[in-house]
Parts: sequence; structure tokens; C-alpha cells
Amino acid sequence: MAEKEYAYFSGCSLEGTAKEYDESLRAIMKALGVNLVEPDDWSCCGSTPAHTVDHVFAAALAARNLTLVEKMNKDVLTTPCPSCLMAFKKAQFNMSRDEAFKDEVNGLLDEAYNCGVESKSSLQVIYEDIGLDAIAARVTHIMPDLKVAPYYGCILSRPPEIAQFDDPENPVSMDKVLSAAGIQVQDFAFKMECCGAAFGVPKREMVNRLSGKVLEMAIDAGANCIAVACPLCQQNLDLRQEQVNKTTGSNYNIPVIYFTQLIGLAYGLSPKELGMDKVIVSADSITRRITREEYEKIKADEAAAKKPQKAKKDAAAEETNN
Amino acid sequence: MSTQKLKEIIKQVLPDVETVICWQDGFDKLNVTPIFITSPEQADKVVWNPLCAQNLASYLPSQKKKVAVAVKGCDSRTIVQYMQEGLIDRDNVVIIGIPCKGVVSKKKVQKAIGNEPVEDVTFTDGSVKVKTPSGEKTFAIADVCPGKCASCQYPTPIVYDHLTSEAIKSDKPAESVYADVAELEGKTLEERKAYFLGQFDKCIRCYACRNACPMCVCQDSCIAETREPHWITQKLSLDEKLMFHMIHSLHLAGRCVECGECERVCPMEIPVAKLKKKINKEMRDLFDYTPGVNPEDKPPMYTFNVDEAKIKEHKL
Amino acid sequence: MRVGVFICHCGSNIAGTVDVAKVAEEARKMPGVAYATAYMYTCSEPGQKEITDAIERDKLDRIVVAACSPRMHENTFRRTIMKAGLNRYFFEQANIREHVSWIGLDKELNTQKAIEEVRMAVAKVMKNKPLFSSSFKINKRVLVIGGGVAGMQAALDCADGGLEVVMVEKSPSIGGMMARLDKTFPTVDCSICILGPKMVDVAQHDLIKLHAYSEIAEIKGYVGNYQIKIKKKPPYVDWTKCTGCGLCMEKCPTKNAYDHFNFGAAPTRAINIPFPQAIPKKATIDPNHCRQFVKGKCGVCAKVCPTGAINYEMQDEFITEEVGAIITATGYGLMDIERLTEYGGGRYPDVITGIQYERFLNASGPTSGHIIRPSDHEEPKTIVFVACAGSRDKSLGVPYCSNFCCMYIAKQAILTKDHIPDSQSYVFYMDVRSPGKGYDEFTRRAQEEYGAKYIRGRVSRIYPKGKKMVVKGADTLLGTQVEIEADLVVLGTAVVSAPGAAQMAEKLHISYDTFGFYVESHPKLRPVETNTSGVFLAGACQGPKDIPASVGQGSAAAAKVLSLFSKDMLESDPAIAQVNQNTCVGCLKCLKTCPFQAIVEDILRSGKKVAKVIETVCAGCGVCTSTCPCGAIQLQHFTDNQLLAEVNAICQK
Amino acid sequence: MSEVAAKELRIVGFLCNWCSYGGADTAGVGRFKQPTDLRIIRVPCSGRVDPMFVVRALITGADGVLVSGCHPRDCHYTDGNFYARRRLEMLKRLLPFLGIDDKRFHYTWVSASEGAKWQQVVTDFTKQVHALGPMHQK
Repeated sequence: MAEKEYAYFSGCSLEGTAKEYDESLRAIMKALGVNLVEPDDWSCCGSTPAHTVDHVFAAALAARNLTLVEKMNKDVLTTPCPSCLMAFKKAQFNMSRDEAFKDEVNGLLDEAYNCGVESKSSLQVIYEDIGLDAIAARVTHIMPDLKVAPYYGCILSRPPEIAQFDDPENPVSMDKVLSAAGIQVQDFAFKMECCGAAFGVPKREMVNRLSGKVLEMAIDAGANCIAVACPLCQQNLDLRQEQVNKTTGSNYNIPVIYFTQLIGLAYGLSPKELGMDKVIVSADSITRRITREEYEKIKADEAAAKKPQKAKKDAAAEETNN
Repeated sequence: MSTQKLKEIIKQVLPDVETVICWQDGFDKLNVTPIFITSPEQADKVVWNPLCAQNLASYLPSQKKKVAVAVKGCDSRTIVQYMQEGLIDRDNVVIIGIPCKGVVSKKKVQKAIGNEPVEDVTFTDGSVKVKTPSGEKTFAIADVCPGKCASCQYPTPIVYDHLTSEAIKSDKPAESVYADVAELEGKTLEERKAYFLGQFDKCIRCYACRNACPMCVCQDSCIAETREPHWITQKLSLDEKLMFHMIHSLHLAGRCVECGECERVCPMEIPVAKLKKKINKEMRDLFDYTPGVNPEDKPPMYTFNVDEAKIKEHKL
Repeated sequence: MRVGVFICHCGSNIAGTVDVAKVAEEARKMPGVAYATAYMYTCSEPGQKEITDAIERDKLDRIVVAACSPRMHENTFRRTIMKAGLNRYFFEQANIREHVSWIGLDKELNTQKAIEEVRMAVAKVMKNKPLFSSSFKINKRVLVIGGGVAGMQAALDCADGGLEVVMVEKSPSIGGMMARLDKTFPTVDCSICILGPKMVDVAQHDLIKLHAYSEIAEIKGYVGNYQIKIKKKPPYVDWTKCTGCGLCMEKCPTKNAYDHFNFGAAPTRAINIPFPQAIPKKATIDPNHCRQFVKGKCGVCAKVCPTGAINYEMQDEFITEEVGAIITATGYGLMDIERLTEYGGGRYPDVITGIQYERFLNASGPTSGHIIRPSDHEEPKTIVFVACAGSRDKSLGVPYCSNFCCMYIAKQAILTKDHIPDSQSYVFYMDVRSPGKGYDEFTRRAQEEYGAKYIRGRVSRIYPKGKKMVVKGADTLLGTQVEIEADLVVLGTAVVSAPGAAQMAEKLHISYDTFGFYVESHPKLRPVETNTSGVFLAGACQGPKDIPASVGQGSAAAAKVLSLFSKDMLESDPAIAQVNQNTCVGCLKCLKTCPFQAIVEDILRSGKKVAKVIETVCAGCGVCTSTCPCGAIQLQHFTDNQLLAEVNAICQK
Repeated sequence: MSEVAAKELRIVGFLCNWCSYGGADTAGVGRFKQPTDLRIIRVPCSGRVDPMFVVRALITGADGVLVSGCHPRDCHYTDGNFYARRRLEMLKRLLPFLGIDDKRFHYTWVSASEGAKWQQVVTDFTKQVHALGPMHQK
């Protein structure tokens, strides 16, 4: 069951390029009656660069924030960004298993961290703690033209022994959350294919090629929008979509939206509030909204239209049976 | 409850039993002793008062024919445990149940009156008056009763064929039963070690506790004294004494009905029942089993569950 | 009492880290020891002679050998001292190799430990009493559990050896996994052609009694005298009347029943005969899909059946068989394809398992031998085989190699070429494991003669692209990524233990490893025996293995049973419980706790109630001895005094 | 007592023949190094281990006692370890009441194939007993 209040770590990208992820997450959490409390004086979680240099230092960067959460005497910390999540989870995993490592890390900190905080991605909190019924209950609008390819990125549920969330090879949590929010979800085979991640700087063409494949597969799957849960994926797929077209000679024009923004739209929140203006490829064309009642009415009319033939078909089946 | 009603019942059941086991006056005013009634005249010698502390049910396993026995609430648990373990045939026993408000510990009274000779003892409801050469003293039964009565949960016998008076409910809180154990558990390991070794060092290996214990059915094959198997020697060393009391406690694991006989008869006033009560407390926590309460129960040390809810594997 | 102590060097295994001379020297000082020496190889011929000579020369009456584990050579040395005229229970073995020399770093501490282990053994041997085994009749009938190739071979060999065999097969027909195969490697001869005749032999052999569509409910007793309770599941068809004509199968309205025989490669009817060569060739109704059971009304098969064999009211039927030995040949299972999520197992219809593909290849299979794509029933041109799909993968809990996938994948690649000449097969592999006779040449032929392209690398993902299935993997020899657009993907799924293997092991009192495969008595020296005497293993139930190995083990298990039954009487193990009826007080706690119900109530002439042990049923666990308050019942050779002697030998203050 | 004994404490092990004794053999065959304090007594089944044996050992000189049998459900005699589990758990809870630190007595389940686990059990238990030091004045 969802607690009423969670310690919330936004992380650096959600203060900058992924502002809309932070805004939309806060908006839907408020709508779902969950309060997010940021630990004051939080610092960089270390993300990928730290642990490629020094594991102890990386764990210390993450653990510093976890001690702040411990001081708030909270035992769960949620963060939307998978990179921050992995930093916290790895620190927790290694420090709670290896006494010597823990002491070494605590040596770098002003206050020791005693492994009391469990980190959960915001998607996990929404999917497991809040739950699909609660999400569905709050839906006020439907986007009939929208067909979404849910894109998880590579570290949301990997490595399995540390992530311990959803299926490491074929996750379904975002699919279920979006369909609970009344959004049509396509079966997307590349939901975990690599988008090129941080190679956007040193090897841009490779990122364009990899992201291009993901965009192409999304379109093949019949989607007209890609839902993401990671700032870096969003950047590679949306910000660099123009570069992809240049490098691979394609002309993709598919919006890449955070799953929290989509849920926000389904809750009838204003695009402004959800930071819809901050995405590069605009999604206005496909996020036409009608209220839920109108949607039901349309559904009812369609069913009525189809009823006559169905009646005829049933009658025919009746004869052959006996 | 008058002794009169008890005598009537005894005379009523006497014809269809071999003997009736009850209490009669002892060698002095402060003592009662068991009586094996075979004829109606003997029934008149019967007494019932708070001095009737002996657990008469202990005689049942050795009885060959059908007998009747007078039992208090705590004594009746012995019968229930015998039924659980098949040590008696329930149809061969007529149980005369006596609701009891607590008995008197003879030793506590003697200590209270400075071991003076006792001239007369009379009982009024809830207290006992003792007449000695230096005058009369009255004590509330609650102050001179053995530990078991202070936390008695079963004042009325659990099984009986006749009841001498109205059944009465226990007014003692359930957790008072193991209050003494909890108090010892509060102490440190060293304190408890010193306490028990100190107490058991007083033991003179007279085996009174074993002989009085209703659940000790090994009679003269007790391994405290045999060569085959040869667990302990007769040497009066603390180790051997501790071994004997551990044998007694472990053999009573999940069987001790807390009738208090072992502590009542111990000449050295060693709290021998403490270890047994600790095991009973664990039996309750582990298997929520209390010995001698439900005839259908199975003693936990002689059965098992494939998945034990409360036994977790100990990690090093 | 004159105890002889023999400390073994065991070459350098013991002498390397234990001062054996010092141990022998200390042993001489121990009370009761008349002779102590160290010897290079005590278990060798001269070593044993050293013992028998010493017994003669020094009139020794008890022997202690300090060497390897008693689980290894206790019986060897017992036989040795028997030759010298001592009762074989006047012997104790101190384990100073596995428990001392091989695991201790400090020579001084090892020597001290070896001395104390010898002191314990000497203390115990001085309390040992002579024990004599009694003998009991053997019931020379054998139970074979499982009708696969291993079970059938074992049953036929036993029956040909003159033993009565009771075979219990869980599914409606014997034949096991081999009956489902089209061809067998490495000779590509037709599986049912070589298996069918054996199946018929089993059916027609007058010494073999077959209980098909039946399961083991309960096993009681011990070697030589087992009572097997068999549950005959209701096929809802009276097999005495059914002629196997198959009319019911044709007319049955339910066309989407799950087909266990074809592993769901295609649906079948609610009433069916698994395959044409089925033994017994009888129909069976699947109550989960039959409308008569699901909807309560249909009765089509009952109407059409010429012999009126259909009977919807049939119930479980329990029968008991008395046997003397059990051969377990319960086979293996295959990993559930849904567990391979990165390959889309269970999500994409055109990603199937090797056994399902084998059924497509098989002429009597659901597609009569035509290879099709389950999605659109078209003939695939590009087929990709993925070896090690689930095997050798710690994260899926299957770290072991499944033994025969490489071989059947090569075979299927060859057969694919025969069936579809213009097809192209690809095989993703880590290592081609083809160790058997003619095996490697066979996989070579698949590549060179039949043009199968072997790509050395793992497959990372399989996803649909239009009608094709894109197989994305690595080619580690070329160092590149590979993407193949396949029409059909065949996964060589991992071999796992048969469903219900653990429960069967618990009924047999045999142990099983973490993967559910049964544990043999000794991996190298006794592969077909178990620690429970009288229970033998054959085939893949002990671990993944191919047909030649399974058949070999079937015969091996049969040979073991035949040698067990070569004697008319079996010697009982004398280390069993014995009641001292003088000290027993008849509380019968032992009777209540005995796991084998080997203790009964006995009334002496004096009318005293006491316990009595049934010698042939007691297995010697000793629970009664630790339960008896007055020590009246004592497990011989592990009595309280003997164990106390060992405790006292170590625990002097 | 020789100074050798000073380094070593006296730990008595009761191992069931079918599983744990086999596991100790497997550890030996695998050359899994272990401290040498443990002295192993072979019993047919953990159900044969009367809690009195553990008490006897602890009172008359042992510094630690280890009992190991087959995993529940895997007992060669079907029920032996089920009885052992209840009786040894009862003893494990009684010892501290009597003043004997229950860390001196450990019971566990090790199968014949678990050589590495056996090495771990012996190493950890020996360390645990050494932490408590000798129980009897030498």
C-alpha cells in the first residue's frame, strides 16, 4: 500500500534538461495524494562517471544522500531517474553485504550510513505501492488517437539481483501502468534495446544509429509515440531525433514523452503543468483529449452499430450446433 | 465445600471401584496423608482442607484395577497428560473433582511460626489459623501457598466424573504463570549460571523429586542409577548433580504438568521446577502446547510437523 | 580386551600432514590397546594381511583402523577381520584423512586431532558387542517406475533373467521421450522403428505386468520386502473393452485439448490415443477439456464407441504390489519456454522448442512430417537453432550442460535439409559437445554435407519484424554482431528434472540434488545404486543423458537387481534396535516415534506391557533410543554407552 | 594440557552418517581447509542425537557442540531430522536459561553434496566458539 509520504530525490537532470519529468511526476503524485519530500542539501548521486572511476567513492556519493534520508527517518527513497536509482541500489547492495566495504565508504562520509534506506524507482512506487486500481480510478480523459510504445531503457530492471524489480528481460510494469491510465499500448519488442546512453558525446553517430533502430521499431509496432522513464533515453530519442534523421537518412517525427506526462494528460492536467512544451518533437497532434464519458458514449454507439450483424451471426451458429 | 459432600461421593462410587484414593489426617495437625479406601467406614476418615497438597493422581499408573481418585484442578492435569500418553485407561478411573482455592505450603507455615510444634490448625475461608505453644497466628492462604497456587489457571479439574462443589474460574492473569521464569530470564547469563549452580550444588541426590513426580514412570529403571546405559555416576560432584537435573528436565520436556510435587518434596528447597517451567514456556511459544490441558493433544517431543512455523534455521 | 590400532599413511594423503608414527606411538599408550602400528596402504592386500597376521600373533580381539572415511572402506575392513575370525562389529574406523589430513593446515594440530580421533575410536570399539545378522526371505519381484527406454530395458533384462516385473508408467502409453522422436542421432535411424518392437516385447512378456496411466501412491517396507501402493488413474475408458480403433478420437467435438504427447505443438481431441504405436493402444479422456466433464453434457464418444468402452464414472483405483527391489527410471523434463523471456519464449508462436520441432518432423506427428511455421502454417526457408537455451545459465538456475541438445540440433539441421532442400539452417552454439562414438563426425556432416551454418555465439534477443523473426546475436569468431531474419526459431531448451521428481524421491527415501536429479550412491563407482539399499536408478532421472547411456544404465540396474536376488535369503543389517524387556516400562514412546512402525506392543507372561522390535523392519535410525526415557531400547552398534564412550574420550576436564 | 590445546578449543560434532558426515567427506575430498578444533562423532541419524549427549558434552569439558543432519524432507529415515529439529530447538532455548551461552551449541542441515557449505559451517562455528573462549577452567 502506498505510504502518504515518500523521500524524493529528483537528481540533476530533473533540475535541467528533464525538468518536465520532475514537473509531471510531482503533478500526478499530488493527484494521487502522495506527498514528495526532498532531502535538503542533497548532492550528486555519482551516476555512471563515478563508478567507472572508483567504486568506494561512487558509493560514498550515493550514501551521503541516503544518510540525509535516514535523518528524515524515512526508510524508502524514490527517484525517477534510473541512473540515480542504480547508484543508490548498488551502494546499498554492496555496503549491506560487505562489512569492510561499508566501513571504507563510511570513512569518506561525515556521518556513517547504516543501510536503513530502500531505494525504489518512481515507476516501481506507482506500479507496486500505489497500484493499478488507484491509477485507473483517477483517469478523467482518454486520448483515442494515441498509440504508445513503452521504452524502459536498459538499467530500470537490471542487473536483476540488485534491481529486483519486474522481469529483467521483458518488463511489463510501464505497459500495465499506461493501460491502467486508459492509454493504448503497443507490443514493443525493443522496449529494452540500448539507446546509446552516454555515448552521445564521444560517439554521436553510434547513438544515432542505435536510437534510430529504436525509433524505427516503434513505428513498425504501429506506435505514434514513445513513452520513456529515463532522462538520457528521452534526450537520445527526442533531442537527437534530427541528428538521427541526418545520420541514417530517415525522417522520423515521433514524439518521445515521459510516462508521467501521459498519465498527467489522462488525469486532465494542463499541458503547461506537465511541461509538454519542453519536448522537442511536439506531441500536440496525437494527444487530442476527450472526456471519459464522451469516450464511453462513442464506444456504446460503435457497439450498437455492430449489434445487427452479431445477432445474425449468432442465429446461424445456433443451427449448425444441434 | 464441606468434606461431607466428598464423603458422600466416595461412598457412592466405592461399590464399583477397587479403592478410592483420598486424603486423611497426618501424623500432626499440619500434615495430611493419602488414604486408600476399600470399605465405607474408612470413608469417614477423609479430610479436605488446604493442607491436601499431595497429587494423588501420581498413584494411578501403578493401579492394576479400576480406582477412584480425588483430584484438585492441578492434579487433574496429570490425568489428562496420562491420557495423552496412554499411561492410564480412562475407563479404569473414576475422577472425583474438587474445585480448589489454593493449598498451603507446610514449609512456609513452619518457617512463619519459627518451627514451633503445632497444636492445632483451623481454616476459615481464605486464611489458616495455627495454634502453637506461644499463641495463635493467622495467615492468609495467599501468603503461605506454594508458587503454583499464586498463578493457578485451573482451580476446577479439567476432567472429572463427579464434582464436589460449584466449578470456579481462575482469577489469576495468564502471564503470572511464568512470571518467575521471566524474572530469571531478565538476569544476565552469569547471574543465572551462578544461581542454578548454587542451587543444584545443595542437591543430595535423594531422588525425592523424581519419586514424587507423576510423569516419571520409569520406576526402578531410571538412567540416573543404571549402568546400562551409564549416563551419570553416583559421585556427589556438581557436574553429576547438574546432569541428573538435566535428565529429569529433558525427560519432562513438553510433559510437565506443573503440579509442583518436585518442589514440595525437595528437602533442600531447591527450585527444581524452574527448568521444567522454562521448557514449558518454550513449548507454549514454539508449539502453543500446554501439557495436561487437552486430552486429544499430542506431546510435542513425540510428534512433528514437516514445516515448523516457529522454528527458524539458526544462522552463524 | 586387546585392541589393535592400524594408522594408515594412505601414501602421502595422510602421512603428508599427519605424523603417523607419533599417532601410533600415542595409540600404544591408550588403555586397552595391545598393538599399534602405522602402515603405508592399510586397505591394500598386504595391508589387510598385516591386520590378520597381527590378530593371530597378538591375540587381538578388537581392531581400529585410522585411515579414510568409514563410508569408503568400513565394509572392506569388516570383511578383513571376519577372515581372521573376529565378529565384524569388533571394528571401528577413525577418519583421519577427509576429516583431518586433507583439511588441516597445521601438522601439529592435525596430529593432535588424529590422536584424539583414534582415542575416540578405541573408546567406542571397547564398548562394541558382537552382532549377528539374521536372514529373511526376499520377494523376487522388481518394480520399474517409468516406461521410457531406460525403464523398458531394465524391465526386459530383469524379465529375461526370470524375474517378475511390475512396471508403472504415468502417461497412458509407455515409450517415454524416445517415442516422441522422429530420428535418433548419430545414425539417423527412425526412433519408433527401434523402440516399437521393444515396447511390444514389454507388452507381450509374460513376466512383465504393466500398469499404464498409473502413479506410485506410497512405498512401505525395505529391501526384499516392499509394499507398493499404486494409484491407477481413471482413463474414463474401460481398457478391457477398448480395441484402440480411434473412432472416438475422430468424432470428439473438442478440437483444442492440450496435447501432452506433442508438448502442445498442436491441439488434439479431448479423447485420444497418443500415437499410433502406443502401448497399450487404448484411448484416454482428458477431463480438463472433455465437454462431458467441463460442461456436463456431450457423450459423443460414448455414442460412437463400437464396444461401449466409455465410462465417465470411473474413479481412482488403488492396488498394492509386493516387490523386493525398485528401479527408478522416471526420466527428465524440459525447461518451460516462458522462462526464456529474451527469446520471446511463449510470446511469439514461431519460437518453438526442439521437441515441438521434432514432432513437426515426425511423420505421425501433428503435421505428418511437414515443417510449418505455427503462425501461418507456411513452410519456413530460414530456420535458426539456438543451442544452450536455458542450459549452462546460472541466472536461470541451470548451470549444467544438458548433454544431448548439440547432438539433436545437428540431427534436426540435417533432417531440415532433407525435408526442405532449399532451406538454410543456422545454429548458434557456445561449444558443440559431441563426445560419443561417431558423434563429432555427425555434427561435421551437418555443417559440411548439409550446409548448416554454425555461428559461435550467444543469441541476445529475438524479436518479430513483419512476418520474420529477427535473431540478434554475436559471432565471436568473426567478432561481429549478427542479425538473421528467420522464418522459424528452434530453442534447444534445458533439460530439467521430471515434474514431481522431488515427491517421488521422498516416497523412495532417496536424496535428490538441488536440481531435482536423484543422487547416486557414488558418482564413479556406483552410478546406478542409491544410498537406500534396494532402490536403483536408470536413465535421465539421475542426470541428463542420451539414449545409449540410458539403455546402458537400464541394463546395469537390471544386473544389480539380478545379483541382489541371486541369493534366496537376504542378510539383515544387525545394527538395529533391541529392547531390554526387563528395564522397559511399557510407556511405548518408542512405538509412537518409530518412522518405520517397526516397534509393536508385547505382553509378557507376567502381564507386563513392553515394546518389541520387528527385526526385519527396523532400519536402524535410532530415534527410539533417543526417545526412550529409561534407555531400555538401544540401537545396536550406536548404543548410548558407545556414543558416551566417544564423548567421554574427548571431553575430559 | 600441552600448549597445542591452548590454541585449540574442544568442539564436539554429531554428524548424521548419510548426509552431514558425507558432506564433511566431500569437503575433505575437495580439500576445503577448515580449523581443526572439531571432533566428529558419527551417528546413523540426527534423530539419534539425544539432547542429553549435547548436555553431557558441554558439562564435562566441551567448549562447543555442533549437530548436523540431512535437510528436512531429505532424511534417509524420513522423520529422523524432524524429531531432531524439535528436540534440539528446545535444548537451544533451554541452555541460556541455565547459564550456558547458546552460541556454544549449533545445529544445522548439510547434505552430502554440500562440501563448501560444511567448510563454512565449521569455520564460522569455530570462530563463534573462539569468540566466547573456553567454557571450563583448564
